[in-house]
Amino acid sequence: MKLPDTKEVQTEFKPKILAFCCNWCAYAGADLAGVSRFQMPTNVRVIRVMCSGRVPPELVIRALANGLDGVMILGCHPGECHYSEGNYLTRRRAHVLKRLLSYIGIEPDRFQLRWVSAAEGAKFSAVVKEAADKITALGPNRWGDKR
Amino acid sequence: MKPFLSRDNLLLWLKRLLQEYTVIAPVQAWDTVLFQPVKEVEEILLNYDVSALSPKDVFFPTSETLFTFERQGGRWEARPLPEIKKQVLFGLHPCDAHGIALMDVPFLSPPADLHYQRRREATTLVGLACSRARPECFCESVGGGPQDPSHLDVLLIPTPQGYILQVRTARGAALFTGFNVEELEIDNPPPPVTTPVPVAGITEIARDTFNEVFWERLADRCIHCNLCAYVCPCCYCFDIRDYALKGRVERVRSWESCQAAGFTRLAGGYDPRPSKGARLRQRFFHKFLYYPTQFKGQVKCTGCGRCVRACPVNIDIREVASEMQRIGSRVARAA
Amino acid sequence: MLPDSPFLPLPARIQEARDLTPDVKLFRVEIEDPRARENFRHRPGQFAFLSAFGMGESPFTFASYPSPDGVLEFAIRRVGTVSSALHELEPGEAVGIRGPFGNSFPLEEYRGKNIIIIGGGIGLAPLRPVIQAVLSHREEYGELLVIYGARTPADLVFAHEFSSWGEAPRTRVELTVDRGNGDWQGRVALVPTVIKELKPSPENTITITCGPPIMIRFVLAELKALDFAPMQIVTTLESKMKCGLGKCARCNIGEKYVCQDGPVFSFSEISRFLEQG
Amino acid sequence: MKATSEEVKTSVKKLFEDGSIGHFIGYEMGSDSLRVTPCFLKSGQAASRLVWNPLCANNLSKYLLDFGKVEGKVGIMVKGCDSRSVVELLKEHQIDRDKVFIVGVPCSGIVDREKLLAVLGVSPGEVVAVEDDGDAFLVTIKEGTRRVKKEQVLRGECLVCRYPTPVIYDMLIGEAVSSLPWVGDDYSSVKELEALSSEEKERYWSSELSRCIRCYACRQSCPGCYCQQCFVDQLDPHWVGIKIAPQENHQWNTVRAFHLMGRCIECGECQRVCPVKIPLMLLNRHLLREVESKFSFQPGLSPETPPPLATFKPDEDLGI
Repeated sequence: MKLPDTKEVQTEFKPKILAFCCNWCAYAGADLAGVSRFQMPTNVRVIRVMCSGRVPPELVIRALANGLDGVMILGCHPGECHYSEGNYLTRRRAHVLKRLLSYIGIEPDRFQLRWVSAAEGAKFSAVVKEAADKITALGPNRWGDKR
Repeated sequence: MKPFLSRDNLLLWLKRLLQEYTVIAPVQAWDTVLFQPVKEVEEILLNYDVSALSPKDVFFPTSETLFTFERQGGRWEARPLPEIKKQVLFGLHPCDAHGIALMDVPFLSPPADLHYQRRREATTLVGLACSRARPECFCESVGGGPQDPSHLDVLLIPTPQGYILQVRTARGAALFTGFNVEELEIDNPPPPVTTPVPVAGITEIARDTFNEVFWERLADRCIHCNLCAYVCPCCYCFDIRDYALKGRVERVRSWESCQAAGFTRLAGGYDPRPSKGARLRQRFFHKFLYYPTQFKGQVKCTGCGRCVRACPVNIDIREVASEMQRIGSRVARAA
Repeated sequence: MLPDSPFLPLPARIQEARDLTPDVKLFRVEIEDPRARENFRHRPGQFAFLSAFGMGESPFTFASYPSPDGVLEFAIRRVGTVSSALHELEPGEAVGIRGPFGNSFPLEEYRGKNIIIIGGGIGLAPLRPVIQAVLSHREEYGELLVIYGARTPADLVFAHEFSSWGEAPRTRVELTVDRGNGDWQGRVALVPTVIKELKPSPENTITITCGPPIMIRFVLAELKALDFAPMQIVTTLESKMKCGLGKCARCNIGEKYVCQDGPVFSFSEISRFLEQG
Repeated sequence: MKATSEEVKTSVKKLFEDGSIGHFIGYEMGSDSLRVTPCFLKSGQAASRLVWNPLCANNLSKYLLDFGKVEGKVGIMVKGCDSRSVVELLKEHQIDRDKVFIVGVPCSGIVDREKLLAVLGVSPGEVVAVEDDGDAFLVTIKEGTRRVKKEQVLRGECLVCRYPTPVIYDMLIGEAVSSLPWVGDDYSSVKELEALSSEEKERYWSSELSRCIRCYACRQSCPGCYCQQCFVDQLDPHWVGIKIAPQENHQWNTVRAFHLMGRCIECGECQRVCPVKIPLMLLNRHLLREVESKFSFQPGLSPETPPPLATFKPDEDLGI
């Protein structure tokens, strides 16, 4: 019995990923990535927020509970936040949320907080691509298949 | 001579049932007892005191989709309801069967609630008489009893040798076709005795206690946790809301408790029952006055004692009933 | 098989949605199936549940006397989730309707009597069917006095019909607002003060009141001061409802269920209510 | 337990008489000998109803929110854990410190009613009284008395309690209890669960949360949950629906745990009231351990230290 090539099996599963991008850095980085034609996974939906600090845990938890396979928050590098403290607070919140999610069975890679500045178009597409690959490897979100 | 089932025969009979019916029975869930569909007979608890929640959710589920509407040609068409497979609710005590009977009145009186009715018609009730009474039990004070078969298709009365079998309806008998039931000369074990609670005549005097400050003081400690309504075998208030999904709308009905903060709040924000005391009074008045008046029947309480066990601040319906009677007689004397 | 549950709404369509005030729209709703439309007979004072699919359903009183073409009218203020969802719908869109529910104004008993309609804000909508009933059988009733107030002139609903009501024989329309504005020439006063000013006589008269609870309380005081007997003071009460069928037991005021024993009550009944809503 | 009901009665009576309090929130015996219920006193004479025994499980501090507008001070009886929720309420400006007179009662363990009945093998009606007796509970039953080792019948939270003596009080009745002898490595059950694989953890919690009927009793009993409108009751945005399904149950229990992160003081009321006995403390204590190790913060110890998520250190490394 020919074992299906894991690559081929995986390509069928297209994870649905949400990326909250802060307006000042990550979103600008996304634009730059698009303008400079960096290759980007198509199954990542970007939502622009004014600051990474604007993303409440309820949004992340609701997305995962409704079957999304992964959620990312992309903010400015610490110290570069347009509102000076937004990303510091997000960093603590995201750390605890990631720990809580992994404690109840959501693999840590499904929720990622990354720093992308406005000038890092390449990093944006690299970060998003890396996340998409990791999430694809994890398979569908087990919370989702109970609907 | 009485129809009789030894313990092994009972298990044999239950195994047979499992092939044909979905069997819902009391099972151990972490360190509490709940009614759940069972896969093997061994899971069934045959000697439990009282379950955390009553089996009312077999007929009035914690939440159910009443309709699924689909958009067809600019109109919302309701899809036919999924079929309900025949099932057996096994091991409920007489007080829980009494609770179901109390819910039958509002739900089945015309225009009947189709969703409740379909489940009722698809389910056979096989009860288990109580061999022990907990201090909170007072079924005998509200027209029930530890061995009361009146709202059941079949009643099993546990004895040291096995189970006395009382088949009361055709639907109950249908469960035993082709199954040999022994006969035994045995008399019913003495039923456990429950502590009496002064519920008799409470409907007549309830009105006099309405404006008493007792309700506000009683509600001081109430934290409105909704448990009394959720664990009660005959509380049936519900909420209905829509779920908007892709091209599909689900109209969902779920449990709701009269103790919840927004229970009577209107869209504009006006709430005719804002105070804690008024909300708590509504619970006991619906049980002791409104339900008996609306349906000319007995009080809406089965004496199972779950609300006494569940209440985190020990608001005890037995004490409320005695206080209401005391106030009632005081008012009567004064009049 | 289609579920014949009492909770299943009849498919219907919004024929027209007209702004009466900044936050109130008049919806003309038509039931799709002609046969269902035929035997959907409602009486003034009754209500129905309107479904905004995807948001939910809410009870609304009929705002019109039954018309031959079977089109039903509802005046809905945008105040909650379902009413806001209905306000978003365009004419032609599908809604659901369930009913008619509740008792109705006993118009036969009012024959030959003078009728006083006292409305506050959106409260005029449930009373409009009574006005239309009286005007279409004018000779069967005595004097018709409509006392209607709203917060501001822009909040007066059915303003386009006041003149036609006023011109009908033996009919008077008294308008008032809590706060007037630039071009408002009419009275600026609260509805209860207008009653005190007009001093209607309780002789062979029925008063029907509907409005915010605070207004009903003060109107009741004024009418009692004018020696109106409780039997002569009728109102229609509002309560949070989910079924309309006397099943879900949540719309009760004391032992009365607003969805079945009401929503129309006379004050002789209300005064015996346990719970003063 | 050291302090006895008598000491509490006389102290509170004196507080009423010398005018230091106008109201008092305490415990009185309930509707049977194994139940205690909160009581609200307005006078010294009523102090005779007060009791202090190993059945006083309720955390009374949330009632302080109802006494915001009364004139005069409000007295309240607090155990070690309850006092920490008073600290949290002060830190979050929900109560005014000089309107509250805190009567601290050092605690050495509260009985779990069901465990006691199981260990004694008696029906509830036969138990007459339960008193503290050092390392065991002295239980008077109809036919005499029985001594039961505390560890066998203590509530889950008391088995891991590190703060038996109130951390804040205006008056302390009975000597302070520095630590409880049976408290060892108090995060063992949490570590056990943390060691499982994602799939096992998901299966465990999905099965536990499948029993949730969303009665929200955990919210109503928690001193940390006092929002005017809880996010589950919001219709716009409509976070959580009314369906009792994995989707909603996961959302409710996860967000509730997150909202208590760095605020939960382990009083265990949520797990005590849960009708279907979901191990909510196992969820809350994981976050407690996380906050303690990562931000070296423990909730409910001092009203001045800001909550962990409201502060930050610019250069802290959280692996992100």
